[in-house]
Amino acid sequence: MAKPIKKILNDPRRAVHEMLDGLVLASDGRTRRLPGVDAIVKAEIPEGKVALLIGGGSGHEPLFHGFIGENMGDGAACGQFFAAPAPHIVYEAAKAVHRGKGVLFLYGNYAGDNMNFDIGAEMLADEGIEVRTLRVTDDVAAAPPERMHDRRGIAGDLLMIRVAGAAAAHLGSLDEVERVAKKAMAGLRSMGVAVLAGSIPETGKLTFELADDEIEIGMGAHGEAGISRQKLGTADEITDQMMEKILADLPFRKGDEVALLINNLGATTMMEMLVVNRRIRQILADRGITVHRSDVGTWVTSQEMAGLSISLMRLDAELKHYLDMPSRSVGYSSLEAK
Amino acid sequence: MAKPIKKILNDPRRAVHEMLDGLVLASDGRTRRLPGVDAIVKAEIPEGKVALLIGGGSGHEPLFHGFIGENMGDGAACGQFFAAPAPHIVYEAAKAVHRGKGVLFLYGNYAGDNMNFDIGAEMLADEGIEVRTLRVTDDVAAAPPERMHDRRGIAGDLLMIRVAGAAAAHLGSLDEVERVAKKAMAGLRSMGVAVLAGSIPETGKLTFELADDEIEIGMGAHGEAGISRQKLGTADEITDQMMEKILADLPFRKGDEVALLINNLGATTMMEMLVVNRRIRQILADRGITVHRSDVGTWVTSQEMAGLSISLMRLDAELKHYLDMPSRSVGYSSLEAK
Amino acid sequence: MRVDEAGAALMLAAVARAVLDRVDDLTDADLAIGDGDHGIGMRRGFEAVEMVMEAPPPGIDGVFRAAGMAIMSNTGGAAGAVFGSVFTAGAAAFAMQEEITAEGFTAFLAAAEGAVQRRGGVAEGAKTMLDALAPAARAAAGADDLQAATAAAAKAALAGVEATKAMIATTGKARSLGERSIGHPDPGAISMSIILGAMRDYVAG
Amino acid sequence: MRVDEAGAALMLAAVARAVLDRVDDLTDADLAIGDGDHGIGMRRGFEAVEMVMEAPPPGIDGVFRAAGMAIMSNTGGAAGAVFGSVFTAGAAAFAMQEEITAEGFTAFLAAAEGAVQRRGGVAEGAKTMLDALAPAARAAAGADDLQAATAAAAKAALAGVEATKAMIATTGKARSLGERSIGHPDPGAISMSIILGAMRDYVAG
Ligand SMILES: Nc1ncnc2c1ncn2[C@@H]1O[C@H](COP(=O)(O)OP(=O)(O)O)[C@@H](O)[C@H]1O
Ligand SMILES: Nc1ncnc2c1ncn2[C@@H]1O[C@H](COP(=O)(O)OP(=O)(O)O)[C@@H](O)[C@H]1O
Ligand SMILES: [Mg+2]
Ligand SMILES: [Mg+2]
Ligand SMILES: [Mg+2]
Ligand SMILES: [Mg+2]
Repeated sequence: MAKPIKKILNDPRRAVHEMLDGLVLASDGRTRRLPGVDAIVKAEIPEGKVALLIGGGSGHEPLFHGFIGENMGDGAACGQFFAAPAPHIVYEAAKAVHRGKGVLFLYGNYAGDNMNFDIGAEMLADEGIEVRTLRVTDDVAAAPPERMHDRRGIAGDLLMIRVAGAAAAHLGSLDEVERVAKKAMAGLRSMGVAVLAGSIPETGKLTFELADDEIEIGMGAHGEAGISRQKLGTADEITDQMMEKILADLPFRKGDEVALLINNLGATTMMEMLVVNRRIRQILADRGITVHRSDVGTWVTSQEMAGLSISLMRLDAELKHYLDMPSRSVGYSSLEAK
Repeated sequence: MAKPIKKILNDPRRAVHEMLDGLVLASDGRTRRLPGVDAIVKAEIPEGKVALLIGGGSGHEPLFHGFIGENMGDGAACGQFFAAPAPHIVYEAAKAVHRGKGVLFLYGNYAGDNMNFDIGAEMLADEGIEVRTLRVTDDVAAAPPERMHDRRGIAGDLLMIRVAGAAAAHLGSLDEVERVAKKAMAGLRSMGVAVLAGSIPETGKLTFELADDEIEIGMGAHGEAGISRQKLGTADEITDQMMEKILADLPFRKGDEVALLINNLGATTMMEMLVVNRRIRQILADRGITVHRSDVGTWVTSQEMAGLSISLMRLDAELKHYLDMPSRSVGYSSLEAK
Repeated sequence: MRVDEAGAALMLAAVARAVLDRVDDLTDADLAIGDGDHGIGMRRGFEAVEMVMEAPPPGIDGVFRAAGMAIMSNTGGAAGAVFGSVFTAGAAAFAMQEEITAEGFTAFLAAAEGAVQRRGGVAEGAKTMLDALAPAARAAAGADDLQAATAAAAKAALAGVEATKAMIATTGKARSLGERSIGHPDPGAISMSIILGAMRDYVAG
Repeated sequence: MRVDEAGAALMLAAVARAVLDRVDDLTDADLAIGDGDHGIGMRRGFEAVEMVMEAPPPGIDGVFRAAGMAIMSNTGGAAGAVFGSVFTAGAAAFAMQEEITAEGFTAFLAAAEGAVQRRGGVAEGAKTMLDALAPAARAAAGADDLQAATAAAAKAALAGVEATKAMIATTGKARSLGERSIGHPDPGAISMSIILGAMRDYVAG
């Protein structure tokens, strides 16, 4: 494609390193970087706390490293762009956040992440550190419900990190944190729509091609194929189509209470997300589904990809309790009581 | 330019209306819309509170209507895309937020905004409602220091809304709120750089043209001309050039404490902002300037324009006090203690 | 043509249609030196004028004031304030008048000019619609009849548009361009000349 | 050519250069059905291999293990884990060996295949590098000498790459494409065949 990739960067091969340095500086003392390893950890983690380790490929900022903080991740193992972190990064990050109560690994379900985090977990097991793994599989476009283990993790990551982060900060055992996180995952469904492609800085190539009047419903966070390539259409048509698929999948039912997340894949305007939100709310109201709380913003991106995703998480009293806790981090809510 | 404008919208002429509906829904009860008027106001405003009215043209989301909430604006008067709100919107919004202690108008310094807000203020004066006006003039690229009144308001709007919002929530008189806001404005300087153009939904036309290897330093939030159109260059070079200009303008001096804001003009990745942050911190450290707190995110945009801006606000103990208060809104920090 | 109360409404409806016909040109002119929204802003304003003129309030001044309010409330931006003021402030010139005379029309332009100047805080030469409006007001003064007055005003406004090409903008969005604004006409000046041209055409019948 | 401890390091340096020469092809193959990062990932991994081979640790198994660790720590993604495993797990086949024999090479491929299968959790036919590695392991078995073994392996791997074109991906980023992945070769399989081709060329001298 002819479009040149114009980015404000120095050497693209050093972009992840420089970005992580910039992130730690932006955290104003709330995070630190592990020396010589692409991992970000919380500056202060109390003894006896269950640790939450998140991570994955870079290029989805503010995910993951931007979500280290109060009631969020304790540490993030960071890979290069769109590439799972190597096992030693996982291992070092986990060691750095472990406080004697075990570590929950929480990350998106991709072959590369699964393998690298698993190798890291085996290295930790050799040292007697207990690790549990929860893979985010919220993308309903990736596979039918009976092949849940083939589903990708997309924007639902944020809700999972918030629930698991708050649970890990307040519950005393890895068992309990895992139980809460699994329950959250069981009720989480997402789907995206892509309008324009993003690129990886080092290759400078767009990761897919879309005609000038085309969109792709269900496209994955790295440009993986979705379920329908079609003409642009109106916001209401697109929203209806996505909501239909998301709601039918769990399925969400009358009386359900949900957390709603509308996520910018990168270059989409907030205006578009708000127009979509308006339609989502009409649909949910029609179906008797209540929104307990909502987030509309830029959380899980795919570089300069344009498009958005919709996530719904079914809540019960316990999940609401954790989701209502104030999560704070550079990428989610920079506010910190000074 | 050939690039088609692909946006997820219904009728572009109704986009502002639908967006405002979507925003109120996203606020989960914390804001409401004035019936029949494009204005958003906080759901609950206590009697006897000094009111803060913000506003301007739409298309810069989450500014302005996304910044209505605790320790932020009490109301926002919203225009169409890139067009100041009509006087009756200003008037109605001000009436809706007034609680007997007067209203501070805070908005960006543009001829259209100035005239429309002034007409609104005159209508309010006729009814005995006291209005003070503070125009944000943070863009150092817009005019030399001796023509401060010719400077545009850009991303510094966010810092001003946070300081003035917190002051208006905690100080008892319009005089005092105005004094604090003026002090904040006196120490605020910003500048942007544009990499790709944005468009207005209804015209579908890019607001300026840049060659594939060109950027414009100092470009305004609506595509107004900056101070230098040049080849792309590295992040460090661009940052050095912008910081040179910003620092020299006030000037910021050794020993100063500042708030730092790195703002996404729309389609730029957080990676780029963090790489720039790394360089900014080096420069500030070299000059002996301390960062009290920082925000890196998408606050004041220009539709899908790519690029970023840097803002610095010089702080004293009083300004720190207000800036450290937790601002909460759909667009800034969606967290609300439930 | 004699322009009475009903005629005033027909005239302003014709003005609205003339502006609406040129929306794309106004957009392009504003894209060149401003932010590209002048055309759609004027469309919002003058679509509202068109509607109001279907059931206008009484009095020529009422007709003009209603047009001004419609522009002021629907256009937004700098144009909404200045073109709104042209009609709301200018309307006073027609108070108690049965028809629009050359003197009334001249007084309308003079009042409009004063209002814009006060509101916008700039003089002629700043590359605004004032550079079409002010020469038009001068040209209309002393004309024998309404036809001559509107013709002179429209002609002067068009010349004013031409003159804005040589000016450096010192207000509005174009100000940032400085010397680079030279060579382009001011979008608001174009609008002003469209408005006066449509008045001339209506009066000419 | 006889491949001793020093030769093993030279061979893996040659492998690294071969991979680095093909980075753009790997990127393009991954752009077609994956996320477009396979080329740059392999570059990170095999640049590290090149460096390590300048001062390799003792023993042929040490050389291979060091290569595997370099790949595992620097590549990232699925490729880092599977190609890392090829060398770290395969290295055991060379323990206590003075030179790489046909048997040793065959045992290396078998061990690599087993490790990848365990780690990746997929069998042949899923459109992965295993579809180049597994046929290569079978083809090398029973060869008379190292030259024949590497030649047979490289040939089988290349045929495996061809065969992946007809497969539907059931793992990795390409899985989402389903039937639309047909017609494209698997990027990791291409890498595997480049690696084995470079080994054959090195052994052929
Ligand atoms: N201070 C001013 N006084 C008079 N007219 C002005 C002033 N500023 C701008 N204008 C007029 O407004 C026009 C721009 O209108 P428009 O594009 O609708 O508004 P905006 O500049 O807010 O985008 C300019 O071409 C100019 O004629
Ligand atoms: N489960 C798996 N088992 C074996 N190999 C795999 C598996 N998943 C992916 N691969 C291999 O990895 C290659 C992709 O590598 P790469 O692009 O570097 O990683 P990623 O898929 O994480 O972007 C695929 O072409 C395939 O050969
Ligand atoms: Mg990848
Ligand atoms: Mg405008
Ligand atoms: Mg304009
Ligand atoms: Mg890949």
